[in-house]
Amino acid sequence: MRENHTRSVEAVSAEAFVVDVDGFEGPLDMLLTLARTQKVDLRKISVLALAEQYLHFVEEARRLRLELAADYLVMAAWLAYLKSRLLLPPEPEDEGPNAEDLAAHLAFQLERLEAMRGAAARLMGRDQLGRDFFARGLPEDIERKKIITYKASVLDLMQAYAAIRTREDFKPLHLEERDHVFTMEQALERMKGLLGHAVSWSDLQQFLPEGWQTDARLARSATASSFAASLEMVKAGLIEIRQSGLFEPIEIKVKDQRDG
Amino acid sequence: MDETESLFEAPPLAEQERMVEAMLFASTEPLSKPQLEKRMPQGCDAAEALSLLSKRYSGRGVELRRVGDGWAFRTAPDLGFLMSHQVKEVRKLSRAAIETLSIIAYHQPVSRAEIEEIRGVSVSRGTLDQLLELEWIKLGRRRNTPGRPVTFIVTQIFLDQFGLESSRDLPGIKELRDAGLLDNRPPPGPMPGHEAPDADDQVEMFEEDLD
Amino acid sequence: MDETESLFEAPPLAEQERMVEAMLFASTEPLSKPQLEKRMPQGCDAAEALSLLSKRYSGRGVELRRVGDGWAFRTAPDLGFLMSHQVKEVRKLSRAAIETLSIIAYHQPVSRAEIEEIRGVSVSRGTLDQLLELEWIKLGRRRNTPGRPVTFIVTQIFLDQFGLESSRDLPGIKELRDAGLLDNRPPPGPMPGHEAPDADDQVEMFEEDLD
Repeated sequence: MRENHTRSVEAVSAEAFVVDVDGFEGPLDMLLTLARTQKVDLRKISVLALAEQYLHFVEEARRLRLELAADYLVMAAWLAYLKSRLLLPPEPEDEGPNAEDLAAHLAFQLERLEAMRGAAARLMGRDQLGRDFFARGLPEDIERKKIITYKASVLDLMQAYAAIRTREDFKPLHLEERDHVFTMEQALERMKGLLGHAVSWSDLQQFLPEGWQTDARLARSATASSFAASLEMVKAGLIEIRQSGLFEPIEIKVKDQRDG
Repeated sequence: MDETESLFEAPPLAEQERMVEAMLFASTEPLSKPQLEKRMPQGCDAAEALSLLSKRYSGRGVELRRVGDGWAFRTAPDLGFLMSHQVKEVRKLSRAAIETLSIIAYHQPVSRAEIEEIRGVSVSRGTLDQLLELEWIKLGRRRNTPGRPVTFIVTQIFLDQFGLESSRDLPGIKELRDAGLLDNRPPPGPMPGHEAPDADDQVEMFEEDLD
Repeated sequence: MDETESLFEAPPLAEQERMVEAMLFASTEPLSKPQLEKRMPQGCDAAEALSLLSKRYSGRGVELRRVGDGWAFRTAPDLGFLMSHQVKEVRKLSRAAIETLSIIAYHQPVSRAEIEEIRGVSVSRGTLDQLLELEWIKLGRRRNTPGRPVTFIVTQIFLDQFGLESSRDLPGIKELRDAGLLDNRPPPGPMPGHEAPDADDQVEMFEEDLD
């Protein structure tokens, strides 16, 4: 029996193991491949024979001066130890685990590794999403709608208003102020009616509407619009305008038609 | 029909319907009759399968719909609401919005230019739009001044929202002060020399303002 | 049932079935019962609707599948040939990755040291990264043993990928369990490739690149 194993290992190691050590995923994987050459149920495997197969492979590798990774050598040392323990009768003072238990665990590991390989193959052989079956190709996105409600209370309102009121130079609205502007249109209207009084040079101030000279703001507005209106009339050839110097009174007079 | 033809006999119609169902489901775009048939075994009639499928899905949560030359599954229109996830969110009005709203409430009818004059800063179109959208303000009469500016007034919805019977119910400045609102509110910007405004300062301030 | 309750009466079951149908059709990912119910009107029971729907689609071109906690419509696997043109080329997993994935699926939750003990070889960081990136595995709870190692478990995406209802449906899992091959059997003594997990190893796990 042993002779047969040794021979088969020699054949395999020469062709596969030594030449292609890179193809193995570690010593356990190599042991599993070696174990398969025993062509028995992994549960009935001879761990002793397997240890010999493995040790033979390591010797062969050494002979060919192949470098083996450290974990292969660790496994070899452990298997050599296991082999000696299995071959020699146990001594009463032996400490540590029973050799049979260690061998059984190794056999379990190999069986488990093989089982996981089988499971992996069956898993990968299943129908797969995106290859054999498919999800909806045109998913409809869920639209996220935000419903925003705004919150504000009377207190917020009052505080906001109070904040505005506390800001510098707040003035309550005086909408009526706008009625106290003397527009150019108004000035033009007024002055056209009064032109008869300006046959000689007359101060523009005399043409301001009644009551507008008293308030400075009103006077400014009326003066500006009356001056603008008089320029309009000069342009139209109705009157003449003059000023003797800076800040001197502006005077107007109806243009003498006979002069023209 | 001879022997060779029967070798390529089309699958039963029920099978063809399953095929069309799967293809339309998995497709990223609507598929036309020729597109469907190109992928089906020889001799299939997508039109028949589509008609069966259309009946099968009629009234269901998804329907078979014609889209241009093609066909596609689409959510039944009445279930569109399931495709949107509503998230409710309560937000506080921005300071610009609440200020603008308060000015409209206190001064209505008031034009945009007037609001700006009171706030001292311009009022963005967005702020007014937001208040209009909330239906808290609406357009009032145009003012009879040059340019005939539109004015804004508050709405009944606003009054309901704020629990007011009318905008005249809004507390006046004196009441605001009496309520301590004007005292407690920190000034909007740094006010030199007014680190701790006391009641007297505040009173003076508002009496001036009210002139 | 009193007046107020009837106000919130759930829609008829047939209507609920349509709703679930529409939501699952619209989604590429499985939706759980709570996810469905969150979008349905108050008082709906997605479980009943799902059961009706499952019957309705049984044997159709599109089937209702249970995927972990969720439900999804998927085309029937026998019709995959019709969609062959839309198969995307995926990166082939290495043997190490496939084995690691299987070990995680069958032994979950499982620590890295346990994976290494089963394979008899160290697991490279790249292998786990690839599986994590695919979202086929994720971190489970830390084990309550010295060093508190992290564990790995498979995800719903994994179940969906392989058409599994749950990890209990993994092929041959019962036989493997009955044979004791999924037992966590510690070695009787020191053995190569199995180091007692110590705290340092575990901490370094994600810091050290083992490639």
